[in-house]
Amino acid sequence: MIVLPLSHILIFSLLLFAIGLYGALVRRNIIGILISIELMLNAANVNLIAFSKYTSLAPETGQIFAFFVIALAAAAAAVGLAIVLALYRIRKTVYTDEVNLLKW
Amino acid sequence: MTVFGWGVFKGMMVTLKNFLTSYYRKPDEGGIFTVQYPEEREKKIENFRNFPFLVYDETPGKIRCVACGICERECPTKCIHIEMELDATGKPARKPAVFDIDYGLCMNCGMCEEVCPFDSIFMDHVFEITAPERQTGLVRHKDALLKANEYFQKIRPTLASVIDQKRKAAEEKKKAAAAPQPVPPPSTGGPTQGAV
Amino acid sequence: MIPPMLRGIEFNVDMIFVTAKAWILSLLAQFLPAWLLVLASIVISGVVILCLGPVIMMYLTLLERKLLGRIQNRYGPNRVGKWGLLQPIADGIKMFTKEDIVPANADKIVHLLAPIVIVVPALMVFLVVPFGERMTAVNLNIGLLFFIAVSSITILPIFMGSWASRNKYSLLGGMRTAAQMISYEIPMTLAVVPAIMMSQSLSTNTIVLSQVGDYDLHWYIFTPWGIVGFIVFFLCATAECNRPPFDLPEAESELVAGFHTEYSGMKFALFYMAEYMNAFTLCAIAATLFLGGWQGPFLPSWLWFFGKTFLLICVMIWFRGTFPRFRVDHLMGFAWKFLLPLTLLNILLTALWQFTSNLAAWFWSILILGISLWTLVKLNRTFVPEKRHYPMGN
Amino acid sequence: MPILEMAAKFGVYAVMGVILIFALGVVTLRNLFHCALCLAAALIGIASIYVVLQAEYLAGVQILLYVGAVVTLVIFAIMLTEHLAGKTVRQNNSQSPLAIMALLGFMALIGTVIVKTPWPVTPAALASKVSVMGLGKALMGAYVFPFEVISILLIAVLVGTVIIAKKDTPERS
Repeated sequence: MIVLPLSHILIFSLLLFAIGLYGALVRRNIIGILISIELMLNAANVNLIAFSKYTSLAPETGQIFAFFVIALAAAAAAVGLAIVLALYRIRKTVYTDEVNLLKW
Repeated sequence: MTVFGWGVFKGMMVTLKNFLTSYYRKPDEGGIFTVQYPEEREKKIENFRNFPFLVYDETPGKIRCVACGICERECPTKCIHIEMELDATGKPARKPAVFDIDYGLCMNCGMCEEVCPFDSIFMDHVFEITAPERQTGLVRHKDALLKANEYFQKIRPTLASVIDQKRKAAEEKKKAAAAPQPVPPPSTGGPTQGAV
Repeated sequence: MIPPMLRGIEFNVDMIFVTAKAWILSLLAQFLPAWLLVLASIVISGVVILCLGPVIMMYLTLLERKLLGRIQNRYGPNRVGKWGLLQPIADGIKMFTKEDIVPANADKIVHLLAPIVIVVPALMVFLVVPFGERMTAVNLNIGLLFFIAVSSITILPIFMGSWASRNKYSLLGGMRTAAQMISYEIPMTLAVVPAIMMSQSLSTNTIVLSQVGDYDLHWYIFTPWGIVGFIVFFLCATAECNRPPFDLPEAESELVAGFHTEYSGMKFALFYMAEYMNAFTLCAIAATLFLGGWQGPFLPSWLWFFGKTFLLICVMIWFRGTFPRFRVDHLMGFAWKFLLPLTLLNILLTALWQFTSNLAAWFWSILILGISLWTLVKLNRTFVPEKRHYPMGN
Repeated sequence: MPILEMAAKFGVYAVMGVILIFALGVVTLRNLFHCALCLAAALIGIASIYVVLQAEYLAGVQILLYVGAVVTLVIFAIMLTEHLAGKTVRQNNSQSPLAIMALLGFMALIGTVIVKTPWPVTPAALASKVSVMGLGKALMGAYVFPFEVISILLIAVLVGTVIIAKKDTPERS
């Protein structure tokens, strides 16, 4: 049974979150942004599980929260990509800075 | 009322029946009729035709072919090449000097056998023919094509017997025509003389 | 003196492989430190699976060609080896020596990665399959979830293969395969739920153990929900490994070879191997879930397991010999509009089955099943376009 | 078996490193398809981290849902929108240096918080094992309300996605 110090896992998830955030801020392609958001959500999940494992709260809470996060992330990805498809059909582009007019 | 899935079930039963019967049924009533070629051989069918060959009666010298060239003209793939033999005086000797068939080109159609008026060329049963080189290796010259009448009777008994009777009858008729009038001068028999 | 590993295992044919492994471990125990022994046992199981997988795949191809031949009234391959037994080895050599063509503007890395990534899940699934009593490679208590999760990964390499070969046919094939596999994965997962509900656990071993009973009448297939679950699971299994009648994505007549059009030689062999190993593991899991895994009266347990799986594989081959191919919309319609509602109803049936007595349960469950099948068939009445009349007369 | 322990711990750190590399790949690669594949690899890595933290059930769900479904969805979207023209397009907009600096500050802040605070790690919690049965009971017991709300939300999302993405062909008469 491998026991890691809690702070190591938290740093790992922080790094993961930072990479995801960097991707969301910097990327021009909408699908790229969506993927980075998935990464950020996963970093949050790792945190949830780490805390539920190490601290003495009811152990299942972390995992159940993680389930809901996964379900919501899937829902968000589905709607996000539907919007991207609709946008691509109308504007033939998926790059954020080309879609800056409020009315088209 | 079509029960859902009934067609599927019937289809499966057909293949299952076919699968099971293939083990014990005999070849001709629904079983497996595959012939394992090199080990087992298909039973010989008389009229199976493959590359042509020339027939001679007793000795290779008495070849039936008179080099008339009809088969050469009729051959669709033009794979027969004949040259008439000239005797000492330069007159055609009604014998082929050169008779080549390019087995590489021949498509076993059997036209030469049908058009030959002198029953001298027939289709063989030998089909396993190989040659080291494609263009020239498969050309058969006269001596390779010649086969005895006995061989012809062996591979195609019915046809051979019909032809032999016909030739024997022609033989008697010619002998009868020639024998009773020894008196008249031989010149009248000139044109039929070549019909042998 | 029996070495510690061997104590507690009765020596009979059933335990032959378990004793073999324990004996090897006891041999190694003399000169290996304790912790290395743990690794050694993992390595042994791993090596067995790594050998078992490809060998099973090779002889599945031969079995398929033999049975198909017999269905179509001809012998299968019988030239190489006694009854064609060396044919798979000949195929293997052919596959290795064939030239490995990579299309010009293909995406080199992903083109290379796709076959590798498709074989890994195919092999990983072997971990969870219970080959016999105490012969599961890894006794995970989330065995079935591991199986479903790993078999859902196979969609990715199919995308990689089709996208990387930059070829319209493979892209079309890839999209169709992915759509088919996703839409058949859901009924398959839901068809598994009744077995989990009844055996109260996800681990494949406990599922098999919960089907123990006198005269083996306790197999799950001998219950109304078991029959429906088994049929749905088996149909989805054939669809999941792209075998006819659901083999539209790699239909030779339409899409050349679907997503593995641009593959040749060793890479194509890997795709081919992954497909057959998927077929084997899906049949094995179907046998475990519904046909009582290694349960059986006299023969050793692993013989029962391989017999049942062999039987299911023959049924898959039988499908191939019988059925024409599904059309795309029928394929999808069948999964979403027929199998999915059926499995949901099946879960309801198992729930009710648990609480009522045996006899009455049979009666009303068959009643419900009959009504639901009838309504589903009515709902799925295929849309028949009105008769087209030609102006020039027919 | 101390060696096994130490080797396993080293293995976990290695896996974490690999995940971070794949995550960087997701963010920086030019070809979007490669990004999606790196995402899949990172997610499988994270599933293995869950196994290390003894959340096997969640690892299975993560692989099934994320790698099986969400990444496939993303790849479908990429295939439908990415025209194969290989035009080299600037992947990142101009604010990347600014973003990096902001991120470094953010990481430094959170990092110090993580390292400094004494987390209430109790050995009892480490020993407690979450069984799948326990999860089921909790989901059906204390968390049954969010469970139902999530299912309603997912159905709403299902319908919404189809309507947004459906090509609005003019209704045939």
